[in-house]
Amino acid sequence: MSAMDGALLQVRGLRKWFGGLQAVDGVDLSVRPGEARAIIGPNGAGKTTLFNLISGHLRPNAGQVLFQGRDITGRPPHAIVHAGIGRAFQITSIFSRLSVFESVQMALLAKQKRTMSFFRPRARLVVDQTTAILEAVGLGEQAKMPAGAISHGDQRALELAISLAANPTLLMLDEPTAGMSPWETGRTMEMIRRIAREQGITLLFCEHDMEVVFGTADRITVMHQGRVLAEGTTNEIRQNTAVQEVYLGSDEQ
Amino acid sequence: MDRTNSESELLKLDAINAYYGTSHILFDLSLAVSDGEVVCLLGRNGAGKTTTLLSILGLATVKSGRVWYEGKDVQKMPPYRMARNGIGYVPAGGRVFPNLTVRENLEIVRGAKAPQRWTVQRVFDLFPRLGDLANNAAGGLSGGLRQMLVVGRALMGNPRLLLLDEPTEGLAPIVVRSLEDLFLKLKGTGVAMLLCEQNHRFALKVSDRAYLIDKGQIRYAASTAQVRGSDELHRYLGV
Amino acid sequence: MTPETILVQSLGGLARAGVLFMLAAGLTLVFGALRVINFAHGSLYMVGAFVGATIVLRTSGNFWLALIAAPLVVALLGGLIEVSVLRRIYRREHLIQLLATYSLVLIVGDLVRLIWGAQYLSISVPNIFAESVQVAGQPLPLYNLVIITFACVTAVALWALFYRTGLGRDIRGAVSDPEMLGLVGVNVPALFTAVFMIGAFVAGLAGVIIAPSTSVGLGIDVETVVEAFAVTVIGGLGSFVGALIGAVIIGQVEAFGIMWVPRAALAFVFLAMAIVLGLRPYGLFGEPER
Amino acid sequence: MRTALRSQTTATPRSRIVLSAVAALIALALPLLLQESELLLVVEMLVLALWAVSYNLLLGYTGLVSFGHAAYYGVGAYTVALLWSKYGISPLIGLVASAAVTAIISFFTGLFCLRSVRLYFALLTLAVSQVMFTIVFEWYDFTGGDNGIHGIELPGFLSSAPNLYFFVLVVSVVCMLIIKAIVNSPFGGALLCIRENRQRAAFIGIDVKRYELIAFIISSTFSGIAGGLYAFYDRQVFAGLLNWTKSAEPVLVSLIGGMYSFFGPAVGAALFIFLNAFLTRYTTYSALALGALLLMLALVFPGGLAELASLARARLLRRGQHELETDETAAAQPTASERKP
Amino acid sequence: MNSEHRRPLATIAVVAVGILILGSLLSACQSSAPSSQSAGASKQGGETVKLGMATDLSGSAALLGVAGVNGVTLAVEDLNAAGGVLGKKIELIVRNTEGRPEAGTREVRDLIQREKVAALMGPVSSAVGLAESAVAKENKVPIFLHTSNTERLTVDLGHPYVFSVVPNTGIEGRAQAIDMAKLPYKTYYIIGPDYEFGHLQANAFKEKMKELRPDVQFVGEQWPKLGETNYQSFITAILAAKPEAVYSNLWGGDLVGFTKQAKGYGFFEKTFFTALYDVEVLSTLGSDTPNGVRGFSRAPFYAIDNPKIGPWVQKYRNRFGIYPSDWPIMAYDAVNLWAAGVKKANTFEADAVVKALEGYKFDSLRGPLNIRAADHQGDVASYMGEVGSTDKYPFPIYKSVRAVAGDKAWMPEGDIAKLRANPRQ
Repeated sequence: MSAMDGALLQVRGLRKWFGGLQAVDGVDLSVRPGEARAIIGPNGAGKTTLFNLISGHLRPNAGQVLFQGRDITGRPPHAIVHAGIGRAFQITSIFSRLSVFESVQMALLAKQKRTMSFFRPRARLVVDQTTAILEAVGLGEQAKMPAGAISHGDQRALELAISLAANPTLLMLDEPTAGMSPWETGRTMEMIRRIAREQGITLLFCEHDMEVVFGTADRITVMHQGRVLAEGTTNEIRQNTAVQEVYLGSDEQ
Repeated sequence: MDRTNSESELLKLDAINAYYGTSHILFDLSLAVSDGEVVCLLGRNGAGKTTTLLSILGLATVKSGRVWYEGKDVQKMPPYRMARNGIGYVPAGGRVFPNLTVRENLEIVRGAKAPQRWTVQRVFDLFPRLGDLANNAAGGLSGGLRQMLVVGRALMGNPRLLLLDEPTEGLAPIVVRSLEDLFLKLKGTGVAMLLCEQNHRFALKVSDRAYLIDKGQIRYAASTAQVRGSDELHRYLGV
Repeated sequence: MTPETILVQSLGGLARAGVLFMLAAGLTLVFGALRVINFAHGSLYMVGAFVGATIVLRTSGNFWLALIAAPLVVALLGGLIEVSVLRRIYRREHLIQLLATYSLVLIVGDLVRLIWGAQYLSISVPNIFAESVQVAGQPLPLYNLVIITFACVTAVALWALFYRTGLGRDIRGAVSDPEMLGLVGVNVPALFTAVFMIGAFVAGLAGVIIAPSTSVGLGIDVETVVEAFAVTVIGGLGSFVGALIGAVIIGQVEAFGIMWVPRAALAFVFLAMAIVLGLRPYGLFGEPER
Repeated sequence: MRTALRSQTTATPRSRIVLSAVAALIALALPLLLQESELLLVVEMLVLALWAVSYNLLLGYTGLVSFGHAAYYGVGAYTVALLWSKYGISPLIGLVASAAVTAIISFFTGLFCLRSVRLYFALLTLAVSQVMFTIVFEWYDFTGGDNGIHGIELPGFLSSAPNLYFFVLVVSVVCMLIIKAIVNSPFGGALLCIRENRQRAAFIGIDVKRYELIAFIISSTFSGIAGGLYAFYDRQVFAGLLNWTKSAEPVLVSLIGGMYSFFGPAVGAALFIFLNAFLTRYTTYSALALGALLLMLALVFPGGLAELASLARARLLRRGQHELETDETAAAQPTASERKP
Repeated sequence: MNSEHRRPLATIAVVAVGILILGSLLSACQSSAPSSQSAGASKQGGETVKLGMATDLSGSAALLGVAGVNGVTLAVEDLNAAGGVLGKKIELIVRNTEGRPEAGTREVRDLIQREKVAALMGPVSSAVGLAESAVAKENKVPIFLHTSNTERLTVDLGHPYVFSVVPNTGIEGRAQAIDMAKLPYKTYYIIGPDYEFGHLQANAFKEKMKELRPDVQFVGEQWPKLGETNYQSFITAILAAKPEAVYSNLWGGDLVGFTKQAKGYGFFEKTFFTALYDVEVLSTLGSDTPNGVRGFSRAPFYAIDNPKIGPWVQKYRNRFGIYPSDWPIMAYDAVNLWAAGVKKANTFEADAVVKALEGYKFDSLRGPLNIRAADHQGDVASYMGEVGSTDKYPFPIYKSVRAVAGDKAWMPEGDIAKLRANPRQ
């Protein structure tokens, strides 16, 4: 199957239900190479479930996920990583007792399929690449610290570094600035934009902070109750009354 | 420490810095609720509303600052003592005891001693539909009924102060309107409330004062009249 | 194999199931509410049997006093253990909890030896139960039926405790959401102590009940807890109904397994466990760990 | 902070070399210093140390709790004993075979047990190991039942205690170094990732189940070698080697020594054997003493001796740095203890 | 834990191992100066001679272990009161194996090499016994078995330094067959504890029975695990097979449990039953003892026909406040056998003692014993009888006591050589 209308990621009619709850209820999504796409929506809109379906953590009940024209629906997470989709998680998913350096180094080795090596000391492997990534995200100084002991903002940067180590074509970010101080938020988003630009990475992220969303995204997809409510440029979304209603509460008067 | 809180200040947060795990969530946050006053805390998802409530209840790590209730520092107080001292908590997402019946969810409460005590019957009078389902498992209730149940459960503790975490989330407009009436009625009985909300239309209708919170900091504090229609409201809540 | 044999064999299995259920109920209760795997549950059972037998021997046969007093002693011991040990490890990982309760097995085992010596004790079945009854033309020990009845009564009493009392309501609340329970004003630490004491009481009761039909000696703690543990796992940790069904399954598997493949008697319990977990990774009525 | 780091990285290798040399010297001198019974006690420590270190590859490095590792230890011991008693094969070849046999068996049992996760995985390993125990226990014609196989004859050069000691020393140290190399390899790093966060490990591209299975096999294989060495040490095997009470040993020993340090379990093993041998000499209530010790460990030092050691080290460091009295190092103080996981 | 953190731990580990080793080293230096290998019994200096005993003082066999230690203690006290052996006072060192063979190995090795004991008294469990015997053989120190009794100890794995004054599984099983061959029963069922003693002893019984009574059929076997508390299903399974007689070597607490549970099924009315009802079991069972059931045991004091036993029982009761079970009697004999050997050899030297005892006529509490040279087994009798209550003792005893002499039931010498060449494993 050829890549339709040049889309990098194509999601078609994706559905997922938990018991009786329709968490994702027929979502279509098309992300072009090189764009920065934000997914927003109130709590419970289905953003996280959608992410989990794309990255292989959950299997959809119906629908398809195509990446670079290839069907990756329901593949296991490690296969999807090797296909070129990286994912950065919220805070709890780092390797807290590994050092910052080791965390990124292991991600590099895993991506390069070099982890089935039993006797080479890993300390000397991919040192330069690791250092480069750590420098890029501003963690060069902290390389030896245990990942669990660095500040929250730095952990988010580490999370990003681990995802970047997979050399992804598409990077999915799950609330990249959650829990950050305003200063860290600015710094982090600037860094993400810069790296994505430099390495030609397509971004797909969900975020609550509207400053971040409107400052970073090229296009925005708004989800509500498991469906896509609207999609468009930042300006289009800002002026969409349906979106405003979802966010500010419907005015019955 | 200073006990200069005026008598009317029922709850006072004094420059608290709160953490959840290693992440710093609240930055020098201060707010106050007077006796019988309804105050809302407005902000988007992830702004720090829930952490504010958890800090009061001693469930988040507060590394600096103090929380005063009835003029006492409550940082070391075990949760059940807080409940028995009149703090009622309405958690987000209809956090009922799913494997207990509706009635048991109410009866399980050990609250404060108060002259006018709440009883199961009074709660059922307030929410007749709950009364109809008294012996059903709470886990099977719809979102709206769960919300009523957690409110009713908090009332069963005869609270002097209610902490509410997004009570309208996911509720149909008609249910939200009935909650509006309820809260206004409760306000009449002299219960103080700290109401965390994203739905400012609802919150501003029932509150005396409002705080706007964003990224763990109070950005704006004013009376409801001032807040309504202000630029800040749009900036911190809208799109 | 005649129908009579099947009936007799399954009744014997049911008596075993009764005792196993009484132990598994306590294990599963403690796991459900406190989230602790109490390896020392068998030790409580052993203490119950020793205290019960001692009371009977000292009072020249007062079984009824033992039936009340011994479980109370065990419940007190349980309370002591909860307050001094378990309370400090609720937030720790399972492995540390197991280490702590395993060390309690060692400690209690040696304390029992210190108090009672290596001697095994034996008490007689109380006179009114000492008869045999005729079932399908075969004499059966009446006391077996007493054990089965007692297990049923315990099951009903526990059910009533859970579903008909305020304490039971609180316990069920703790099973689903202990944090919220504290926030509605329930003294959760005290509740946990009570839960553990109830589990200990039932274990002590099982110890007294079993004493007349066997010898009370060192080693019955581990011998029994391993099987009770398997019952709990097969039923699904935390599930009361699971404990009941699991006990019946193990009781019957042992009863008929011994008949057909006597040499594999040691493995029945574990084979059953491996098969059930292989098919249902969380046991019959269990839920994934939270 | 930087100063502290630098001083660590430069000082440690030198002290390590010195310490390794001292340890090697002591190891070489032991047969001269100790009586045979004490030397054999050290042999016992080495065997358990190897077993514990291989077990800890699973427990401490992969985050998998197995309650049935005695099965592989026992199978290793029985492989040596049975090859000798049934086919007259030299125990030296038997030792190699014990690795192969446990590797094959653990492939199948691991495949089965890893269907479950966490607590239920642990319980499945227990169930499977008890079934294996029953087979060994009941198969009188082949395994000799509960009393097992006695009087295994070792090759002539191993008949003296010092030679046996050196043999076990070399085998166990080489095996531990291999495990250490695995721990430090990319594969070991992948295991650490799995231990820390299974889900995230999958999302950096690691096939978690496959790695867990391989770790299970490696761990079981070295446990098998440890069991084989036990047959060398005791010259007898018995069914109890596979029983669940035996399975508790590597778990206890790893927890005593500290499961997050590589040699922690080895130190725990030495202490465990030492306590076992000496407690029983002074009291018949050794279980009481051991229980009290374990309870204290669980309540006060859940990190085991390693935690104790790092606390002591932090204190030592603090004192040393006070003498330096530079503000920079003083400022770095709290991090040393904060870094404790 | 990060890499930076792990490194110092390795250092600490090395240091800790060093300290431990130094610790054991120091304790070694304390006890005595280094000496050459196999410094066994030969180098005795000073006023005392040491006797070692590593036995099961905790675990399922603890009761027997404690009783055995009582017997040994009494024997040592008696010998010392009489001036010791060869003028030397005996010092008894007791160790606990907790019923674990590996602990048996370790403790016995330590007793021999550090404590330099002149001889060893055996443990309870035969698994531990085999482990200890192997070390004794290696170090050439005599070991005297009084409770653990697998035939493999003296036969298959027998060696010059092992002696036994307990009826081994072969003697015991065959003796029962000899006595029971007179009974009319044709179908037998077997139930025994699932470990070596149970299996070997029952096998000896079966083989002898088949030899004496070719018409007897064995219709089934059950092997509950040692320490089992629930026998319901075993009992019903046996009854379903409708055997005329049931032969059992269940013992101790297990037998108590079995008996109590079987009673309710009318078991003892439906089938003939015999098992190891010793003083211990009978006094525990008390009124729960089935009347007329056939019991057998190794040394029931009231059944022994020897003038020495009466005063000895009195002495034992004065010392420990209880009636002696089988175990202290045999343990007492074991110590005295060793002392007799030393006296005859006029040295503590192991090889001389061994030589002195081969074919020795030993005057035991149970009467004269012949220590056979081929396997160092005493021709000890097995006792049996029908259980009934008595006024003389506070527990039921055997009525119509019979004893089968050891030399009628022990293994023919020819078979010993065969089994030594090709052991049962």
